[in-house]
Amino acid sequence: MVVLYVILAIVLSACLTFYRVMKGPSVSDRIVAMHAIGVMFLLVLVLLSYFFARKIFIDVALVYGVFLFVDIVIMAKYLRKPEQGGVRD
Amino acid sequence: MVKKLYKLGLVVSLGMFLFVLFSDIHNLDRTSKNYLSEHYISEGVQETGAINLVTSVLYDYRAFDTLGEATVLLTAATILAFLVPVTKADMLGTTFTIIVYQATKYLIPFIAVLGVYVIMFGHLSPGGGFVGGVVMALIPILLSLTYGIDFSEYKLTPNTKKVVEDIGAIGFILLGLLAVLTGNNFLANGQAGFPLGNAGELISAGLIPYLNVMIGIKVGAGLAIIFNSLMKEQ
Amino acid sequence: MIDFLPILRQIVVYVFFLTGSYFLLSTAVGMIRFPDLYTRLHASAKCLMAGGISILMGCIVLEGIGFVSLKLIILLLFLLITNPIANHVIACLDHSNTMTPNPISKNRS
Amino acid sequence: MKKKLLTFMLTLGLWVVFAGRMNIQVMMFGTIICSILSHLLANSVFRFVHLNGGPKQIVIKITYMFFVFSAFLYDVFLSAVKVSRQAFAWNPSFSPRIVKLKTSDENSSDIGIFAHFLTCTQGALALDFDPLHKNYVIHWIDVDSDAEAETRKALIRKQEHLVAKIFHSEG
Repeated sequence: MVVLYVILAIVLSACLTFYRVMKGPSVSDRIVAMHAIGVMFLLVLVLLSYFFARKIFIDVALVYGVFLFVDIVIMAKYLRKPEQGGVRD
Repeated sequence: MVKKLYKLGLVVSLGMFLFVLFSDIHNLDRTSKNYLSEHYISEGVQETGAINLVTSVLYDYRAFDTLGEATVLLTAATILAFLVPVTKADMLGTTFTIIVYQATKYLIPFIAVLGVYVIMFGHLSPGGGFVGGVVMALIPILLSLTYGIDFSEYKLTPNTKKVVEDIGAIGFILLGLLAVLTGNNFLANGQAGFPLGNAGELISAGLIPYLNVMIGIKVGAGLAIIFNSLMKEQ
Repeated sequence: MIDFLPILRQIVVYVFFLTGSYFLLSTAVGMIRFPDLYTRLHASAKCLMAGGISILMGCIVLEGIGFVSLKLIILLLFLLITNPIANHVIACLDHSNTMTPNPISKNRS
Repeated sequence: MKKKLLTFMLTLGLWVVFAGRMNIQVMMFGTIICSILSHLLANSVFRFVHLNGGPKQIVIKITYMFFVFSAFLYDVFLSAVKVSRQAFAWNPSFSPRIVKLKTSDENSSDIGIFAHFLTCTQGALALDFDPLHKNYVIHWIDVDSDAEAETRKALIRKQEHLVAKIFHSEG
């Protein structure tokens, strides 16, 4: 039963972080906030496997973590301004 | 202020409309037409040998649809490889620091083992050919993101990827034709008399693991071809 | 004499979950209140990683010894490797965007 | 050959952990798959790592890595407490500062791993690395005076020396 309260706390903090995604002055702020929300929902996925008592759901969390990292790398690759040090690859 | 209230009211009324609509759809008479799903749920494990019911629907009962979906990917990869110009036209991008290179180097074996696991255990755990293929395709994508596209195409040449994708496409059809030889339908699994084994072991469920491997190879190679040829475009 | 070990394990799990929730909540508050990008990156790097590690440790203690807890340890190591790298990538992007323009690329364009 | 064997052991352990069971089928498939993977990946993973010394040396090195790792894990919690105290304070006060720090490492694995650990230590964030002059660019969150900055730099040099011992043969 304690797992449900932890899930609610994590979802509350994710909702609070979503304010920075809406407000953020620059693009980097939004990327940081989205990364934080992604890690929080990875933890929710791990805790849900305990709530439903099916340990097989942890595989989903592993694949989700890999996709999250590659997402951040792709977003950072193509967001540099071309007149400020963008190098032709 | 009035405009904001107007927008808010519009959104709330749309939400209420959708709620009423979907609650009506959810409460349609649920006893009349679900004998097929009842059959899948109750008899699926005995008939196909796969614990994961989604896999048993995807690769046994409706395997012909899966062949069609995979053909879409093959067509897309082929047409992109034809249409995108062969001459090098580079994109604006950043060069990462040495820290990202090191991390990528140590992450690649982890991603490879994870992809092979997701493909091979497709009939026992969530996942399967499509998800495992995407995870395997992350290796050439990460290589061409960090080390540059030249290094990636030196390690895995485009001809190799095309050959691998063709092996996946042809192998799926050949495995389906194996059932015709025993006098059954195309892509039949349990009815054709393949050994199903004990449900829950690695080698079980007849043809389903081999079909998973073929789909995984095909999706991985196809996505790698699509990403590399789109990255070259200006 | 009551059974001592399960109660101890339950207490350890509660402590880990409580610290994890505290750190994640402080991540959210810091993400809102901190003034500029680099300080927000500090919140995202340290507090997020500490919260994730403590919640996963709580899951490991709740699980006991077995293959599932080994899988959770793999997930913890993966989080510990990729989270600083992701923060470093974003910081490097912003740091080189605010620097003076590179003369080489100026000549080329 | 030693590198291939090490990669094979690592990937086989990872495969068994993922599979979640130990029987003859899982081990058979794991041997086939991991031998293919180690043949493909061994040279690209351990390119700059010097592995001389017997298996006893490797065991010592792994225990050393474990201690360094747990020390940095402890440091993460300390710094997280500091940052969260700043987050819940009524009026948070920052004095951020961007510093360049010259390194003496030649091995690129050491540079990568140390910059990765630098994000875990107290109040520091690795911003950038300049490969021409071998400078780290570090962002500090709470450094008030120059004297404190000097002590911080000495501390970072000490930690760098600890990390650099991992990949050298004379541990």
